[in-house]
Amino acid sequence: MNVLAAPAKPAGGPGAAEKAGGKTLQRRRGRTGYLLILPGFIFMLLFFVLPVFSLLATSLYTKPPGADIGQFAPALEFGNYAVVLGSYWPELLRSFAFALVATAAALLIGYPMAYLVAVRLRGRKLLQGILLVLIIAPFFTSFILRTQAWKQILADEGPVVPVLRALSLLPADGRLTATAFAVVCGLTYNFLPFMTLPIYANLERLDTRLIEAGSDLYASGFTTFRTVTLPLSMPGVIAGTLLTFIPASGDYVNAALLGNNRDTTMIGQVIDSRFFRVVDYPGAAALSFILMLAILVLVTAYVRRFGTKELI
Amino acid sequence: MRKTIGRWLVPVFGGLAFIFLLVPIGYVFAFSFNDAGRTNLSWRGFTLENWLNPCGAPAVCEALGNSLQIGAAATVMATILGTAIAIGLVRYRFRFNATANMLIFLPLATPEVVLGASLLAQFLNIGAELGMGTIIIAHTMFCISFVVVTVKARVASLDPKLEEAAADLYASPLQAFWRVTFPLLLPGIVAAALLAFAMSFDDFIITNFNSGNVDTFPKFIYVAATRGIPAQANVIGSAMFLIALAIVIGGQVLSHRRSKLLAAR
Amino acid sequence: GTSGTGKAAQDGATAAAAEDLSAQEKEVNWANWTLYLDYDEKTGSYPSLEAFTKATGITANYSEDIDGNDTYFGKVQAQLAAGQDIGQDIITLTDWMAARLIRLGYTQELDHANIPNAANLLQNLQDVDFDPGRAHSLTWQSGFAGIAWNKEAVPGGLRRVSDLWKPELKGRVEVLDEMRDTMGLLMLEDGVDIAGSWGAAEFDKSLEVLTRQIADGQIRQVKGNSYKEDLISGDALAVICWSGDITQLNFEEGGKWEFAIPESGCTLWSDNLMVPVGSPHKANAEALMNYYYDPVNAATVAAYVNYISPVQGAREAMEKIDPSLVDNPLIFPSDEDLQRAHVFRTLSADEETDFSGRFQQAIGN
Amino acid sequence: MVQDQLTTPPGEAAATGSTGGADLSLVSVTKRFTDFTAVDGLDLTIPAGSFFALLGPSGCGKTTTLRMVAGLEQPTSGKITIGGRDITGTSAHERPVNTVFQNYALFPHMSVLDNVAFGLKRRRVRGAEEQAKAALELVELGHLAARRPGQLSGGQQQRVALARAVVNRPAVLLLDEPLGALDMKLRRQMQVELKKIQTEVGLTFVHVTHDQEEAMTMADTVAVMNGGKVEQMGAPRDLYELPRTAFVANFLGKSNLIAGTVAEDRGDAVVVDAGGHRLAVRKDRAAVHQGPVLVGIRPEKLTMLWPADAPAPEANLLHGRVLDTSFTGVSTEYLVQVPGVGTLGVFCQNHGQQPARPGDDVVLAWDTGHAFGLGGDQDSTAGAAGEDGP
Amino acid sequence: MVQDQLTTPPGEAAATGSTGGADLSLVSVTKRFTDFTAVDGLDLTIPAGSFFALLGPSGCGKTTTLRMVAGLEQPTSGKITIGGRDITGTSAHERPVNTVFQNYALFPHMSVLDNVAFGLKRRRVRGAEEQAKAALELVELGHLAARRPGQLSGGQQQRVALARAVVNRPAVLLLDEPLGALDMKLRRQMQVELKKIQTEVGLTFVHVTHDQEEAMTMADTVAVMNGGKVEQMGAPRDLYELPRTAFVANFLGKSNLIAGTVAEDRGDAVVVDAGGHRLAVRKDRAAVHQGPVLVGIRPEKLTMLWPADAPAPEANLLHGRVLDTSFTGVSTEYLVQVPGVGTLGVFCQNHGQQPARPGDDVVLAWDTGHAFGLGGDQDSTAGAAGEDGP
Ligand SMILES: Nc1ncnc2c1ncn2[C@@H]1O[C@H](COP(=O)(O)OP(=O)(O)OP(=O)(O)O)[C@@H](O)[C@H]1O
Ligand SMILES: Nc1ncnc2c1ncn2[C@@H]1O[C@H](COP(=O)(O)OP(=O)(O)OP(=O)(O)O)[C@@H](O)[C@H]1O
Ligand SMILES: NCCCCNCCCN
Ligand SMILES: [Mg+2]
Ligand SMILES: [Mg+2]
Repeated sequence: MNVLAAPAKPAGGPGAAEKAGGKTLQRRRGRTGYLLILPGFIFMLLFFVLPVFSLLATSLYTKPPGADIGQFAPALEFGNYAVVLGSYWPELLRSFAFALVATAAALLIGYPMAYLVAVRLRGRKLLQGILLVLIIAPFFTSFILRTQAWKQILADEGPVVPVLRALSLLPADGRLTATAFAVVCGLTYNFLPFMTLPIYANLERLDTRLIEAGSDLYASGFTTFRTVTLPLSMPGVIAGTLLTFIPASGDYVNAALLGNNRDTTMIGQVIDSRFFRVVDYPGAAALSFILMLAILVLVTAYVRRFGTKELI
Repeated sequence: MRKTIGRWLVPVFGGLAFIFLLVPIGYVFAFSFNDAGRTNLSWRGFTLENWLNPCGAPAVCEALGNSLQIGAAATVMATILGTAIAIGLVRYRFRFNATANMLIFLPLATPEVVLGASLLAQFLNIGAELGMGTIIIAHTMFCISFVVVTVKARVASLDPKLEEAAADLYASPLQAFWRVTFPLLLPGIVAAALLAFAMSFDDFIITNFNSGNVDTFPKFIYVAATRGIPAQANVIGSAMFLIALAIVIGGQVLSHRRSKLLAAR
Repeated sequence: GTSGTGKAAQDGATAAAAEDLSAQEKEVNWANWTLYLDYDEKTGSYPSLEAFTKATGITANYSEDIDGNDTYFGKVQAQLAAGQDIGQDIITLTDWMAARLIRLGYTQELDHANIPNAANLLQNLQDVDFDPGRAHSLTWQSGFAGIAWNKEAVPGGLRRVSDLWKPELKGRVEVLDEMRDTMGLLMLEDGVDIAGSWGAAEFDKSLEVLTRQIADGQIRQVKGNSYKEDLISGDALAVICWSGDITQLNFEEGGKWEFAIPESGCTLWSDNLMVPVGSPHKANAEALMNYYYDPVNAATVAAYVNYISPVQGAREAMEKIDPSLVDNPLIFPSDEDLQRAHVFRTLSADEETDFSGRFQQAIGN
Repeated sequence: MVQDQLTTPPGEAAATGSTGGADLSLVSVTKRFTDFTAVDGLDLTIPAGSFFALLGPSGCGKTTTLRMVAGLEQPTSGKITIGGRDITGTSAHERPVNTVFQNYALFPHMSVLDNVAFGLKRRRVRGAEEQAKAALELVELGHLAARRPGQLSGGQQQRVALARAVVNRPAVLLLDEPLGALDMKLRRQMQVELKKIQTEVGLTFVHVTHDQEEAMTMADTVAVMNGGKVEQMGAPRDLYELPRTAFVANFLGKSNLIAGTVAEDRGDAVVVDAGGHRLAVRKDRAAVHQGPVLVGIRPEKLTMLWPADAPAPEANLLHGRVLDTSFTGVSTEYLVQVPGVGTLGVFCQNHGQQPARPGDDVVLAWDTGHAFGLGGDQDSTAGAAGEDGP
Repeated sequence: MVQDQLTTPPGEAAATGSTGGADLSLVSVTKRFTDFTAVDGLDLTIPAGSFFALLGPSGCGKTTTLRMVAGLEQPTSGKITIGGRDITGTSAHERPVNTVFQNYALFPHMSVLDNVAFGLKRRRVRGAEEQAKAALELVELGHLAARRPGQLSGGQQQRVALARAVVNRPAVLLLDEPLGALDMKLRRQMQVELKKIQTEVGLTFVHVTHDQEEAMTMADTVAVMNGGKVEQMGAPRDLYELPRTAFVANFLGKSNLIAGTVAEDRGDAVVVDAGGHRLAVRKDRAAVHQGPVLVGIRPEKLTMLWPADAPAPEANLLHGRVLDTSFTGVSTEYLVQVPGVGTLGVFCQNHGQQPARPGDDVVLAWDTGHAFGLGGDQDSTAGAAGEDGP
């Protein structure tokens, strides 16, 4: 399974690779190309680009004096941005902080999983297949059911907290749910497949002979990992971190189910409540836009820094 | 000594990661056998009742049915549109190549709340009735990018010489596509479709914005979580997991067997 | 943009209601709060509803979709504004929210000819300012918001709202995301007459208490009706909650909790049945309302949910159903209790936006 | 669309091996890529039924030429005809041409049999399976018909690719370095089979290769390409014995090219002065008869003698000293330093003679009839090993 | 961990080219995979500073042997020592051994310079960059230090791989078919450079190749492996001139092996009767002196004469008829059918003689000193072309 495979460049074998790479990979011009991409792009235009523009328009609306709940007038009220940013920058920062920690945790957990399946179990097709399915199959249990299960497992009266308390790993009145810790755990857990799959897809094509070359050149196991395996799997790592970080920073379900109302509120929750509870469409739209721009800026900087144009 | 640690570190750590991944699913599975009341929070005794009567909480099955329909429709649409884009982008040159790639990447870089909210704004603007249709459109939209990314990798690794060989062997462009290109892309397309279905089936946030009064399985559970998730939801969650597992493992075993048989001949 | 919603809302008032298909489609869909209708755990069904179906031939689909007024409004607002069918023929929302819906034209006008029993509506509920003549709404139940606690964990019980801030309850307290109830109780504790003419200053003072308790981690979460789940799981030991819920919980989960009206008083509210604008089953909805305005049926519900019935004659009917409940102060509150119960004053649209915005921000939304 | 002859049942043709190919001709064909002319006004006529080899350094335009014939690339200008019919504008699947690709390009998702039957089925030939089976038997792979290409060895894959092309009885069969990836042993074996099939089936083969020995042993006609043009074309032995340019002399085998100036005209020969040595070249073997000239002589045509055994000083006799020797089994290669001329290579078949050692003084002699003369204005290393190297 | 000598500054060593290698020896090394014995009780001693070539058909265990020396595979039993020190149990990164992998295995994410400096940096050698630069100069790639491997040609990559290994001054340098993927021209060129580097640097080279000519021109010692065992080992010329088994005779170049029975003992030679022909073999060149025997004679050692020119009937003279000829440039190969004996191959260097044609009757003669005798119980085609084919 080649899920989320970010195409890796061939490692540059001699002759053969050059030949394959030369004129044969030339791209054609022509009508067929347009016919192929047009339907999809029209769809994306209608249901992604246009909506984003209407969101942009909405974010500049004003509430005319005396208007009732949910009634706004088209305008160019850039002040909306200042207002929501002024009130909600902490949630924005927190979202990024949580997403960052969750991404790091998912990387720490997902990389060994991917490595185990892709490299250590190479050649053992059946076992590889089963483990790969186990990585995606949680999607079918429903994200919320699993999060709810975590909530129960980590509840104050659940199986884990009393044990931790007894072991003094948690203070007597300590708890796991309704904490930032729980929210980050939930994010880590729920986006783990998005981290693992691209790394797997990359490591699967890792030429293990390069690892051997590393050890042949006096690099110990860990050094080989650090200097050879990891750098080579960077495209996968970058794809994985992006696919984890982006949805995690916009998520609100984990914070809603596993968080409290104090130090776990994420920007997604705010956007949701601005839309649905406060019925402040311009504010919600402005916040959405700020979130999108912030992510784009972060992602661009990140991709520039670690270089990979595979995804974009 | 250090070598042994190194040898075992990855399997042990990776194994723990898998356990982490599976614990809540185990919990869901276990509580599908709970003799639950209106809430399914505490263990009240073992029963098979929920499994024998999975539609005992009728809304669950209805929501599941919706989710399956939506998943199927969105998967088909996203897979067709996305595969076409992937082939087009890899094999053809366009003047606006960079823009096209950006257009595929942007939805991936947009948080779900934003996608959901903007699409909702759009639907309201054009007065579309929220329901199955709008959910399917929304799901198709966010699945396309994943399909493109997945299939693109496959197309890129496909040797264009094979298509040339087909043309050389009297296959018209259409025949070359169906007989050579498509079957070779199929594993990538299947993987993409599987992923698309999984993501559609599991989506809550975007769905919540655009679903109107149609319940999907995740949405049902999110709402039910406020009043008590019926044990039947656990049954369905577990069953879906097991079915997905069985299908893919079954496929794996079959192809494994077949390749063994072929090799043996 | 989303102005469409606003525009549609304005048009909505004049927009023709959906065509009534009640005659062909013998069904009615009803969205309600959890713990708000008699429930038989053994069969998993709602007995009074089944009786309704038997009596009228109309199938009732009951869903406990409403966790809070704001969340539910958010969920359906867009469709209501567009005049679309939200899949519900009756929705059950609190006075102030009912006021908003009616004002925005999101509801259909009731045909009282179809609801002869509406005459049984208690006198003091008949002419409310948000719906003169009850053209769009009928009260479902009324109740108090007070405090409740887990009897094992808090053996001494709680008497005042400020008892919730005891150190031993740290992190185990939950309050409602319903601004009027949570803020109402806090303001009452601060000595404000919530029905009277208070202003932003008073609101802010109590909001600060809330903010501090959330910030200190005293309050675990701010929730809608789903606080019920946390009481059961044990995550919450003390809550601001709605009166009847606790009785039902005790009935279903074994007597662990106790409800009280705080010393400084409690809020009094009513929830109202309304037919949303896109509903194609208005006549069926009216039949259902009529059914529950029959005093006997009203008493049957009240006997289970333990909320204040708005139906004249329910008390008499209760005598026959369960005489022990005739004196239940939650169902038939004493004058003394009613004295301590206050209705949160009506807010102007601007106040509404302002206060609710700040409340949401305080509770971390 | 497809030529008539393609629809004659190939089964019979295979049995009789007599369909034969068709004349392929390219008339001033040019292919320009954006900024590069890969093929430059190429004229080429390949008679029906012949085995034609196209040789040339990497990048000289061999593949491009083949791709234009196959219809996978359109010429920028010029005309391509097969059996007299202009096919320039037609697309690949309409041409009576098949290709055996360098990497075989077998369809990995089909069985070997389906691969071979592919072309027949596209043309809706009846009995495709049977013909495909027969073609597999021809390449002795009948027993592997059910396998996937991935389960075959390189040599087997090559034969499948061949069968897949041959089964269609194309007018012209193009082979683009199909043996390039094989090790030498397998390669020699494949050469034999390829030649056998060509003889049996009698198609027109156009074979691109980097391997001169391969070209020379297999082909009826060899063309040496350089920079998008044909430098020389003819029977292998003619090209080898009498190259017309330094490039061909160096590219096809090794040559010692000695620069000099024509000093004397002897009527049927010229005598060249090279660093004081006098070398005779027959006029019919010399491209120029005056001025600067390159005298060429193949290493195997040189006889190495001990000075004592050398004949009296005369033309075609060079005294030198052995610099290096290397034993390759069949023969030994000597590098001999000749003052005033440079280093010459000499091959001596290992017949048991006493080998010379580095430092030994030797005399090199050759028959005048073996030398050849080239225009002296050329780079004497053109086409030599390393010229197109890294 | 790493041997002392590895820490002597390689910069100096490179300048003087005098560090030298270390004796590598394998003592009854066996490697069994689950169900297959890839290397079977191998004994091998490779003297320090020598260029050792390991030859053998595909799958005979060459790579496995090298991998065990490098520490990438653990032997099932047996011992490996370098310079007398047992390294059997140590892991790859602790061994004073470097490998030039067949596919080069260059790190694609590092510059050429970083690739070359990798090993030095791992051992925290000071001045790693400078040494790496020097090594790159050695392979004449100094100007490409900043490139990525993907931007190099195959030949350049090969040289980087070589520099990356050589720069570490390993006791032993393993080369696993590093030239396998190159075309012949480039290959010959690389061979020269490889040999030059080995001579300059003086390490112990163990070179695995499929190409006998390569092995013979480059190595001091050649070992021919077959089925996990060494069949014969020695100087290239010795192995070629006097193979001890049919396998070696066929695998190293071509051989005509004629089956017969010893008919007569002449003291210093035996006379073999083969299909009625009498063939003499010197006793010191015969593995057996009685009973069934294979008489071997290399194609280039055969002289082909017109019957008229043949000497009087005597031993070592066979009459036959030419079946086929093929011109390869330098020489022509004839297949001659000899009644009672079979088909023999003959190479004739193209000296300008009148070539025989198929159908001509010819006489083959050879010097008794060139024939060799092998035990007659062997398969005379063992190791011949095609034996390990598809
Ligand atoms: N699509 C293209 N665009 C630009 N230049 C091209 C293209 N295809 C081929 N070329 C150039 O045309 C020249 C001829 O290429 P061609 O493939 O025909 O060479 P070749 O003789 O087959 O070489 P080789 O022996 O290496 O296969 C080369 O210099 C190549 O770089
Ligand atoms: N991991 C393994 N498991 C089982 N068998 C193996 C393994 N590695 C190698 N073999 C077998 O061991 C034998 C020797 O393999 P090896 O790679 O050493 O051959 P080689 O001489 O290098 O061949 P080549 O010239 O083709 O590279 C082969 O038959 C191979 O199939
Ligand atoms: N369980 C039924 C609770 C009903 C609560 N209604 C909301 C009142 C808000 N003031
Ligand atoms: Mg080519
Ligand atoms: Mg090998």
